[in-house]
Amino acid sequence: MASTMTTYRDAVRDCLIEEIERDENVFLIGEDIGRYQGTFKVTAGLFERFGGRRVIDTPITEPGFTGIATGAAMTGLRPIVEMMTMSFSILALDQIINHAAKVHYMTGGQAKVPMVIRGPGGAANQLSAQHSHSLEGWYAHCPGLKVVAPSTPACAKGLLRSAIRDDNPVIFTENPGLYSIKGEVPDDKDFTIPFGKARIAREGKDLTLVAYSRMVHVCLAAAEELSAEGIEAEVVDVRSLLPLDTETIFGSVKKTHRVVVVYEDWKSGGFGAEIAARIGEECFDDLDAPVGRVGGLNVPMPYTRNLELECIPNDKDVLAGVRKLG
Amino acid sequence: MASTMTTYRDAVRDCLIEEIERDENVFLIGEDIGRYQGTFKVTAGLFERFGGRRVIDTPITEPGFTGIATGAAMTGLRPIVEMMTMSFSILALDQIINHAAKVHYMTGGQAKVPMVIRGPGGAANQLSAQHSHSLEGWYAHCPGLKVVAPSTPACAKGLLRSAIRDDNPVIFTENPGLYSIKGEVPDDKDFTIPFGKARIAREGKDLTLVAYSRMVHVCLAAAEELSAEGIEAEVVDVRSLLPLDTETIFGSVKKTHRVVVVYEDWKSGGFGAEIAARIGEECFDDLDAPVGRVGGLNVPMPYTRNLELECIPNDKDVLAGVRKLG
Amino acid sequence: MAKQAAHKELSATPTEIEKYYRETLYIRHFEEKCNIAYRAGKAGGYLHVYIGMEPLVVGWINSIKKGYDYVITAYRDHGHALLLGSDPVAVMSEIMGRSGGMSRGKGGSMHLYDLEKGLFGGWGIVGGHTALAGGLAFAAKYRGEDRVTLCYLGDGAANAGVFFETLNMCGLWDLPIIFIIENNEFAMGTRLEYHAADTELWKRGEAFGIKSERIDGMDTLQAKKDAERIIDYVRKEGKPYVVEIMTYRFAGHGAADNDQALYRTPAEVEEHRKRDPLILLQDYIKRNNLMTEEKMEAIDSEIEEEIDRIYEAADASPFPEKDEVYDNVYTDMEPEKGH
Amino acid sequence: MAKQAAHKELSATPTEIEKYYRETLYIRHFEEKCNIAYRAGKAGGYLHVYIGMEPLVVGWINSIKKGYDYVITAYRDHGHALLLGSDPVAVMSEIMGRSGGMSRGKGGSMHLYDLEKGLFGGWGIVGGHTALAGGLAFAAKYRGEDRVTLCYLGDGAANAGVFFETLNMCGLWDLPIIFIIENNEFAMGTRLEYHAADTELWKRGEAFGIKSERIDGMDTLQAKKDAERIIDYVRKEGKPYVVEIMTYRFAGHGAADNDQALYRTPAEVEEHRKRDPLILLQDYIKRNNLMTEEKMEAIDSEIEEEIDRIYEAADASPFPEKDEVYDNVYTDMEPEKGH
Ligand SMILES: Cc1ncc(C[n+]2csc(CCOP(=O)(O)OP(=O)(O)O)c2C)c(N)n1
Ligand SMILES: Cc1ncc(C[n+]2csc(CCOP(=O)(O)OP(=O)(O)O)c2C)c(N)n1
Ligand SMILES: [Mg+2]
Ligand SMILES: [Mg+2]
Repeated sequence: MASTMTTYRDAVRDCLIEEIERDENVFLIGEDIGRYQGTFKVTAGLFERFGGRRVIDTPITEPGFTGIATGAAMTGLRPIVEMMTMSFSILALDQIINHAAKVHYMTGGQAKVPMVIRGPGGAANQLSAQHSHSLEGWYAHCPGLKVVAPSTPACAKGLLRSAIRDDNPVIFTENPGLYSIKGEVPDDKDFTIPFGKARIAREGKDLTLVAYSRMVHVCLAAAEELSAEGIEAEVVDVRSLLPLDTETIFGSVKKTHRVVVVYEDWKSGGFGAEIAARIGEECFDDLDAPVGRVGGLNVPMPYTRNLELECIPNDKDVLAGVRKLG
Repeated sequence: MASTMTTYRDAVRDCLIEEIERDENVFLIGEDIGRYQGTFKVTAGLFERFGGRRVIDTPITEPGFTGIATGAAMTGLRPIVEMMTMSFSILALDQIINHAAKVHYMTGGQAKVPMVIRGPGGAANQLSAQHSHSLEGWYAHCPGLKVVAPSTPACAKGLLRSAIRDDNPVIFTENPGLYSIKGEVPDDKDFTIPFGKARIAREGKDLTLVAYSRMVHVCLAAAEELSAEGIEAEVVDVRSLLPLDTETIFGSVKKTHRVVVVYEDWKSGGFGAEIAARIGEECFDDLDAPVGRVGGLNVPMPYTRNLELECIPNDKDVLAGVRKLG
Repeated sequence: MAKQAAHKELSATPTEIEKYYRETLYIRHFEEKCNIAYRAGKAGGYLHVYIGMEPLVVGWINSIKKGYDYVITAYRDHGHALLLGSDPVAVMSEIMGRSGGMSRGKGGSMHLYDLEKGLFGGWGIVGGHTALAGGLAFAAKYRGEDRVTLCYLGDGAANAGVFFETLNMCGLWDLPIIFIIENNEFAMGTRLEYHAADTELWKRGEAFGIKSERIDGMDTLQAKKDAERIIDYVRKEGKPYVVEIMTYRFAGHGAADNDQALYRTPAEVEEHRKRDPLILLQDYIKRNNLMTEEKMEAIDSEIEEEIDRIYEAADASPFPEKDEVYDNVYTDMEPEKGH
Repeated sequence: MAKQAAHKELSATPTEIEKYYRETLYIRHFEEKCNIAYRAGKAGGYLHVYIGMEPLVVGWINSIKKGYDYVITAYRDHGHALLLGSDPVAVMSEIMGRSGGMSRGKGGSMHLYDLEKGLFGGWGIVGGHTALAGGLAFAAKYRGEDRVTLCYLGDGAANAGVFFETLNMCGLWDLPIIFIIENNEFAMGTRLEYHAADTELWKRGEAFGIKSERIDGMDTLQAKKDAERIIDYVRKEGKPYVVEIMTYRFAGHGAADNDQALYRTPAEVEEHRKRDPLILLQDYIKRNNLMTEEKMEAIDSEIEEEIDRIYEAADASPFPEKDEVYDNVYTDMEPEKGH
């Protein structure tokens, strides 16, 4: 299958372009995504290319424009909402989880909300406490939503296309640290990756590392260091938190008997706890050690760089988590 | 210590009265809590008794009045915010987790937010999908907040007083199903229960049931049924989710070697997952069976009663969870 | 003379008048039946009736293109569904949580939806639906259709932040929507004066350059005329409109509101009763002798009996099957099952 | 003649004028230094300067009771801290993330706080702080104090729902607060016309019965006069006020905004430069020959050097210790530690 070396940013952008061209019902809406090209430039050139009908700049009103997108979706349009950063989606949570996620159920199936909410989640670089949230765990707790967090350009494109073509509201979290990474991305304009299918990012027999989004790369780095010590870690890229591919996760754990779940979100109460709890329930007899977890520090994100770096898990923290298994 | 038989509702109400009288800085703010006496009548008579300066009716603006309370708290006042139902606090989440919970950190300790946010959390009776949320798990995920969920009148009074006198924002979740239960409550106007101390609601040697709020009573009922079969379950009433008293929880598990965590919130991603994950990590060698979980069904709350009852865990569901441990 | 005067006053044909009279009675009896059902334990949760506010639907929903235009409101939504032509048995069944309900019992009284008839809910979060309404109007404009969206909201909801955010975008983007503020003078137990800094809520539209006005909502015929005028403007101009309609809530906030003395006096209610929409209609009919007393009473009991039949039919509908609890969470998959 | 004209025009004493001139220069040079620090990698994250908007703090903060009245704003907050009397080295240190910072490096440029001086932030969620501001004013009234709260917000923030919710409660409860809408014509890359249905933002206060007006924000002396008048009114009447101040953002949105061509032309900026507050002040001083060219330049370089010293002092401050990461999460306990 023909493919092209592409950045994560362009993989997302290309998919947006292809789907806008493919389906008249698809449009983009968000803050500074048009004339300003998007704060992270993911929508660069799209306003010029498709005009203000398909690429809509909004006032700074996350609850308002998320609700407007939801209402439009209820009539069959397919809005793609950009949150300038996922942190701001907190303001729209009521619209997202109480309206968009529930109306299909409350209507007994009459209404559908084919909407994607996308944007960078997690810490960037010194954006401080109010701009550095990882919210995918909260969303993955809400029935009615689907939640994906791709780690590579190819996954980003394949999962975004699935999200845009999905008839349910989908939370698509990118990560500021991933936009510039490169990878081969299939050219096929219908290339999709189904939800609920995890990816083995690295094969290994001694230990399993479970992660999603940018933490997959942190785990891969840690795996290389472990390999130097003769420990072969398997890295499972969850990709989709809701639905969650427990089959692949459990399969790896049953093979390696030791596992550490890694996530950037605050450790306590993060979605990694759910993954760990499920492994503990279903793989009890296969585990040679407790299910380990490595998460972000339980503090608001500090501004100054040295403290910020303390908060975000890195390869050394993953290694420490592995060592703790004993 | 002298005590009086009191309902959960009056325990909360009495504490509000005592603290309003004790501290000039304490005031109540919320929707229909004054002239209308509060939808669940927790503030009955307080407007007449203390007037509109101490008991404030607000417009329907959760973000606005929560922010106003937070700003007032930053000057040293001690607001007690009533959410008519905790479900509506979703609208104020940005104010709560991004402002109230973080300002102490962002100011490097300059600002304090001595505020309590209280109200009924969880399902009542056919209030449907938008009014039946259990949000304590989300709050317990946020550094800067403290989160308590008392199950008895005495706990409600002792923990609420601690919350009001605490210099940090505290989420105090009640439960619609608990307001009318009765129990002995100490008369002492300074009776407090410290945060981070779980309570052994029932002693047992064969199995541990971990729960909070109304689910403690569901577990106690299940424990009685188990007892009839000769299985003595210990019921740990967590009481405070953040800080969490893992010492007591682990202590019980190390004694019984089998545990089921029970919570009303959606099972997947609920705070029970965090509790289960911690037990799995710290009690690995003490467990004779996987850490079991019993949670609410992963669906928006349906209106009709028979389906609603399907969603909320009851004693039979707890028994089923216990049996699954094998 | 009288005839002439009558003729002058007459602003609708006798057939129309009879239609409005029947529809008003229909809603009135339906809502009374709902309250009875609630007290009988046949309906649960929160249930809010439209008694006294009928002209807001009789006047307005009769002025739109039913099934083409969009209608959305909060939880006080029975009248909207009935006038849009939803099957009344399905409406009552939903309120009673039965499988014959519009949402098979999953929504209940607060969450009535009939998308085919143009009813987009039925929402429980005060103010939250106003943004969705903006989205309905946005979609009509996006598709180049001349659909008008009617968004009903209460006086209390008119304080919610998301409403203002939506007003701004509707004004900014010229969306064809009418925000109907049902000013019934109370937000639950809180009187208008205690929740709104300026009690003239229509002004809130003006701040966004939106045509806005306040009108009376007790006189059905007047409501109809205003509705036609405003809907026509919005459809032609493709611009938003804010209309504050002065009405009154004769019932309690909801069926569970059992102490109205906390926020109003019987005298106040009596005063407003003088302009009860049903009474105004009856007076009008008599004044212009459009019907005999006998016929009016006959219609009344005819409708009352019809509502009884609807109730019986709804009550005969079974509750949903237990395993339906997992249906409709997603369009294409099931959630993780079990406790 | 010229003298008299000058005298007529003169609305502040020479000492005052010199003070404003020095403060304007101080902020101007401080902000330029911040941009330099940012480009040098000495400051990170988002950093937003006040260049061109100085009269909004020089005119207003000099008109309040410093340390008694409350001031709160968003992330464009350096000027507010400096004029309230915060230690400039602590301000610069915070911007550079050092332990000498007001928040020991935990807040950064967007989150400056100095509660003792009456500065309550420094907030990053657009519009979010307006509700907190209402709370500050609420507290003053609750305690029966005559403190006034100044709440600054941008034109873009004036669209946020929580702002309207707060306006309503401030009007409803007569809270002593002034909402200063810094209308610099842009919300990041979005021009006023593209984000506000009615670009006269002051009208948004009127809908809530709040005294509201729009004034010029480039002429420092005019700003001072308006500030005195309005602050005096609010302190005496104990009522809220909305003032929309027309200003202009000469710098990019933030230090990271490197392509202003996306939303404005150099010509537009040049046009506004004619009314650059610093230039207006300089012209005024010359016109009324209050200082010699030499003195003006001397002051300029004196301040520039002072800013350099401040920068050096801040740069000498160490970064916080690693374990401080756990401090200040709670007043009385530590969070769960470790990864
Ligand atoms: C966000 C939110 N807050 C509070 C409530 C509880 N509540 C339900 S109805 C209501 C009063 C609404 O009054 P109004 O908007 O005037 O509508 P009316 O009931 O008069 O038709 C309140 C406070 C809610 N449903 N949603
Ligand atoms: C809720 C929220 N949405 C989006 C942003 C990103 N953002 C930061 S500043 C800004 C523009 C604000 O413009 P304005 O209020 O006019 O203030 P100015 O920058 O002009 O001073 C935006 C969109 C944010 N910080 N918070
Ligand atoms: Mg009302
Ligand atoms: Mg601006």
